Amino acid sequence: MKKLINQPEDAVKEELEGVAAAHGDRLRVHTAPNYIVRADAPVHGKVALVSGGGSGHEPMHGGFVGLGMLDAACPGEVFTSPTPDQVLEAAKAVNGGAGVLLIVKNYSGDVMNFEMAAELAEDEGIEVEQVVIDDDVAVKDSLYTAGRRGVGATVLAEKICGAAAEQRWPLPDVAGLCRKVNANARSMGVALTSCTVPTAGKPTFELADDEIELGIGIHGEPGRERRKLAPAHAIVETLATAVVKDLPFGRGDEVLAFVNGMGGTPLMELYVVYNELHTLLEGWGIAIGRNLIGSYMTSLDMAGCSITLLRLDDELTAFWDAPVNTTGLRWGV
Amino acid sequence: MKKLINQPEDAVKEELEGVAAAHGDRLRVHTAPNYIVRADAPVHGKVALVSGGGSGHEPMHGGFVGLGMLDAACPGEVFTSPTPDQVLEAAKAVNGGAGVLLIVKNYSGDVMNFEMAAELAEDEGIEVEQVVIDDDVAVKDSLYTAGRRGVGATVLAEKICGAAAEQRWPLPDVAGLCRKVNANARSMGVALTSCTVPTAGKPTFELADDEIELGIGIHGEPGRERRKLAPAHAIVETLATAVVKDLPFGRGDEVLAFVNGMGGTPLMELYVVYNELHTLLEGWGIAIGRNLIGSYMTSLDMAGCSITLLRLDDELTAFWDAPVNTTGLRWGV
Amino acid sequence: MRDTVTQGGLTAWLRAFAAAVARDREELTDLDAAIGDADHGSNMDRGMQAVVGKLGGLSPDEAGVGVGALLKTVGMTLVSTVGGAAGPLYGSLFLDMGKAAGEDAELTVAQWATAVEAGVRGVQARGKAELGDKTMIDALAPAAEALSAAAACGLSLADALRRTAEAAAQGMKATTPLVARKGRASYLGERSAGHQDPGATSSWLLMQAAAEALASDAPPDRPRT
Amino acid sequence: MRDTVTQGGLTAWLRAFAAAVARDREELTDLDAAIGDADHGSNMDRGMQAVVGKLGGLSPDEAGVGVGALLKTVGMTLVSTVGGAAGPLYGSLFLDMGKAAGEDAELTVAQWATAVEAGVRGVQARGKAELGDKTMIDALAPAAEALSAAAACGLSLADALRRTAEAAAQGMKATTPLVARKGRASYLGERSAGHQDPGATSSWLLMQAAAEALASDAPPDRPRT
Ligand SMILES: Nc1ncnc2c1ncn2[C@@H]1O[C@H](COP(=O)(O)OP(=O)(O)O)[C@@H](O)[C@H]1O
Ligand SMILES: Nc1ncnc2c1ncn2[C@@H]1O[C@H](COP(=O)(O)OP(=O)(O)O)[C@@H](O)[C@H]1O
Ligand SMILES: [Mg+2]
Ligand SMILES: [Mg+2]
Ligand SMILES: [Mg+2]
Ligand SMILES: [Mg+2]
Repeated sequence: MKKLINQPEDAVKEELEGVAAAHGDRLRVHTAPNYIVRADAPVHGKVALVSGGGSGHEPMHGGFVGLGMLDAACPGEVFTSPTPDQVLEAAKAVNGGAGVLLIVKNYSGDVMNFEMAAELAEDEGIEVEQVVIDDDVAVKDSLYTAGRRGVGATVLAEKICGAAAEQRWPLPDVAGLCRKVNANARSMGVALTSCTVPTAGKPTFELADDEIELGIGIHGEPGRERRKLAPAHAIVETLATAVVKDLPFGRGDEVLAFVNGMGGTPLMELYVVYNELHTLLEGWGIAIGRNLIGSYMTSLDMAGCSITLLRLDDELTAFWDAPVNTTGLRWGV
Repeated sequence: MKKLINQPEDAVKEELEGVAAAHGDRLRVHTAPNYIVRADAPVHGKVALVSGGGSGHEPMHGGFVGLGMLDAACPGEVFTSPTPDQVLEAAKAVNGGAGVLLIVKNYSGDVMNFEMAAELAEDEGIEVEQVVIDDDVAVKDSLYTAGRRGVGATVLAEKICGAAAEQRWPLPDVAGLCRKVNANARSMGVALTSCTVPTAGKPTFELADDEIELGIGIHGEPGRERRKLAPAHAIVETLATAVVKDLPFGRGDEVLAFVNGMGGTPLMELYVVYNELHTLLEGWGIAIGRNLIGSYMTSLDMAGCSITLLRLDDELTAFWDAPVNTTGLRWGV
Repeated sequence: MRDTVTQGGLTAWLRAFAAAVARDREELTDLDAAIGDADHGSNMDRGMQAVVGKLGGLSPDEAGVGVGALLKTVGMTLVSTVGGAAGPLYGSLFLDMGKAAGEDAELTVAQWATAVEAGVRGVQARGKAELGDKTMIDALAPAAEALSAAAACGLSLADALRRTAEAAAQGMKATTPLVARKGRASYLGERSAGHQDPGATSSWLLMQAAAEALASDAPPDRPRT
Repeated sequence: MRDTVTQGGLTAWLRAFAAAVARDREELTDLDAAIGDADHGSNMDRGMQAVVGKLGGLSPDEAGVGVGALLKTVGMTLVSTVGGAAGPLYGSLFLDMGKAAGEDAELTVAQWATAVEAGVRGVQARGKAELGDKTMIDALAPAAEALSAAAACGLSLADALRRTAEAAAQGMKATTPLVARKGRASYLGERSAGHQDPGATSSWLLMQAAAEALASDAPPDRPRT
């Protein structure tokens, strides 16, 4: 394993120290338990957005804390959801009296830990809503499984709901908006290589030099299918077809297209992917109204990408365009 | 070789098509010859900043075109400097009557191609100045070599000079400012893995599982020394010591600290690196006034990072803080 | 050998479990890499190290509280240090065992069986997994059942714990051919078959550690090893 | 076999060089990977493919212009398609050869030698490299010198070109032990020793192609192969 870290067990702790040292002007990093809040928290009268999950997905979620997006992020250990006390303390730190929305990615661990946190927060008199994001079409949704995973839609939901919260929307409405984003977004990813969890010290899975894993999760969970390496246009067509058919997106729809890098894939390739996606969607009569291209939700050093489409309407577009000021996403301020 | 591309020869072309499709609202992408200009170019009465270099370093330079930074970027083939006609046409497209500053990284190819372009532009009556950036301390500067390479300082110079140009500084002054940035900045990088040039199809060099290459160039040029893999604190100490001793930076200096990812290294590790750098500099009495952490000047899929320090004064700090609106760097607008 | 569960026994058990997790950490992570995200070993190790630290740091006062309070402390520690799926699940196991155990200083085999059953029900309430979903429940539920049966037959603590561990081992092994329906492995669908579940494996280690150490009568303040 | 350099000979030469570059593309890139950035093969191949395309696309009018004009077209094409260090350098070589060749329809061996010398001076003016800096100059300069000497002795074109190629080969091989002082390889310092210079290698291919094809009398409009 080759990483720019010290002791594998200390990677998250030292990363957070780095964040604190770098962004003390805009973020407050709390340790034991670990959480990151915007420097001006709590914002009085504003619904507070709290998210979190395992570390290793940076800039998600810590890089999305700030005006117009999250009030707090709770980083767990690498690929391990945060614990209830982290979420509880973060919620207490950012609650501005208008309640707290917990944005949770649909993984058993995340769901259970946030659920326990919500119970504890309610015990302390904080109004809490939870929305579980589950946009990954690679996983068959079924009553008999843990359901679909939460991936790229999380970033979009955090941005859009953050904007609504800045406009002082009340908690049930912000939560409703979050469910709307989730209901209108679908994603799928592909891995060219495995990631390596620092404490594991070796790749989570092995892919031959000519193999890719379709439908990969952001934690290096194996996907649903292993295939031979293919040109970008074939890979993008597979991902985009699965995504488009699932909702389904249709002729005349306007979408936000999010091409996300997995951590080990450079921007150059993401633009090649975007180019293919753009051509495909154009052919299918789906217009790209907005786009986001970059490594915003990573899986450590995994090479690969994911594609997320969100069906836009005027409301979602306006909230997407609203000012945001975080270390990971910034415009309008 | 595993990349999200189609034919290796087409990667740059298709990347540019992706950029054009994604950012048509803010950029114009010209092909044959290839260059990217801000949508509102030429800006009348403003010194135009033109840079460029081989592709494979994204977001540098195309991602830095826009208000407050570059007017045009000329992407060459992967790791191959652009040709004089690209630079000439770009200069003509953005010249707003106040002259053109060419920001050139010190590589034989870049220097010669930009030189030819400058000659051609002057023949066409455009006022041109060139500044060559050479901040890489890994390479011994000597009369008998091609001198030091240009690396991280390029990003900082483009930002800072772009701000001065927006304030309508005249050409000689913007060029002088660019030289000042270069004179006050030093960098050094490390590779954990090689990059793979698409048309070469295999890694440029081989590193054993327990080896790193110190003083790597951003084109996968071998560094000056191969070492055993070491913890982040040891690697950062090596890089920072070389950088600090070279200028030298000293107790009481205030610096901009730029921790740059090489393309295959995720943000998490860059924050671990920043944390080490911050601790070291604090110990040496050097204050970090500003910072930039992320993959802004990449080397395809190489894993590794570089550290750049720029000694700040009020002027440089103010220009750094000035608004910038590009796809790669954005704040204040 | 004692025939009741005491604070001393619990402490010895938890230390033995922590040691087993530390020893098999890489194996647990490898199992999780195959059908999950390669962190179960480090998650459990981090949690059990914290538990052992807590045990060592208990003041004589706290050390003197009942079996139930100790179990609850363990549960809270796991909840706040493990994270992931295993954190709330093992946390619930111990919290609900603790609630059922009450304030007594020691438990009979039957009381212990009742506590374990309550703990396992807690895991199921939290995780909604059924037998056969390829989770830790596949080791825990048969173990709790075997323990209750052993208690009903009046077996000694040592014998009951041995049967419990055997049942957990059976359950753990039985997860291999299953297709996962809960947890991260369920994303794999059919491809999850052919791999032993990591959580069932750590649950077997837990029961195995009980068989080795819970009936021992080491004092609670034995220095950390 | 002709004893003068004609448009037909030039065209055959450039096609032979393009074919050699395409054939040895990977080797050139490998040499560049060792001490540079792994693109010399693809750079030269891209450029020479463009040149060959240009040759095929020349209108009869253009095809009829002098040797000098043809060389300048080649130079401009290389400048605008190769990029990197090799683009301006090979571009200068051909541009300055073209200037020296003037408007004649064919050149004697002596005139050809003068043109090549001018071209090599152009490379040196652009790149500032001296003999021994481990660059293409190490192949080009001895080649130009050998060519001039051969011309002075009145050798036939074919013999002169053979000696030229031999001198280029010597110069190329001599780059191996050198420490680079120009170009990207110079960043390596002492570690650049022990590797043959990629640019010197492509320059040898250029002179080798001349020996094979420049004295041939294929018509300029021979269909592309
Ligand atoms: N809903 C559930 N009910 C019971 N056990 C579960 C459930 N979800 C996951 N598990 C168990 O948790 C184990 C994984 O734990 P761990 O790897 O620590 O957490 P995570 O899956 O969040 O990475 C699985 O092997 C399985 O035994
Ligand atoms: N200043 C120079 N003068 C002469 N030749 C040079 C000079 N710089 C580089 N070269 C030649 O160019 C070759 C490299 O060409 P190429 O790889 O295409 O360009 P780049 O180095 O820009 O990637 C070197 O092997 C060397 O022979
Ligand atoms: Mg996990
Ligand atoms: Mg090059
Ligand atoms: Mg796991
Ligand atoms: Mg090269």
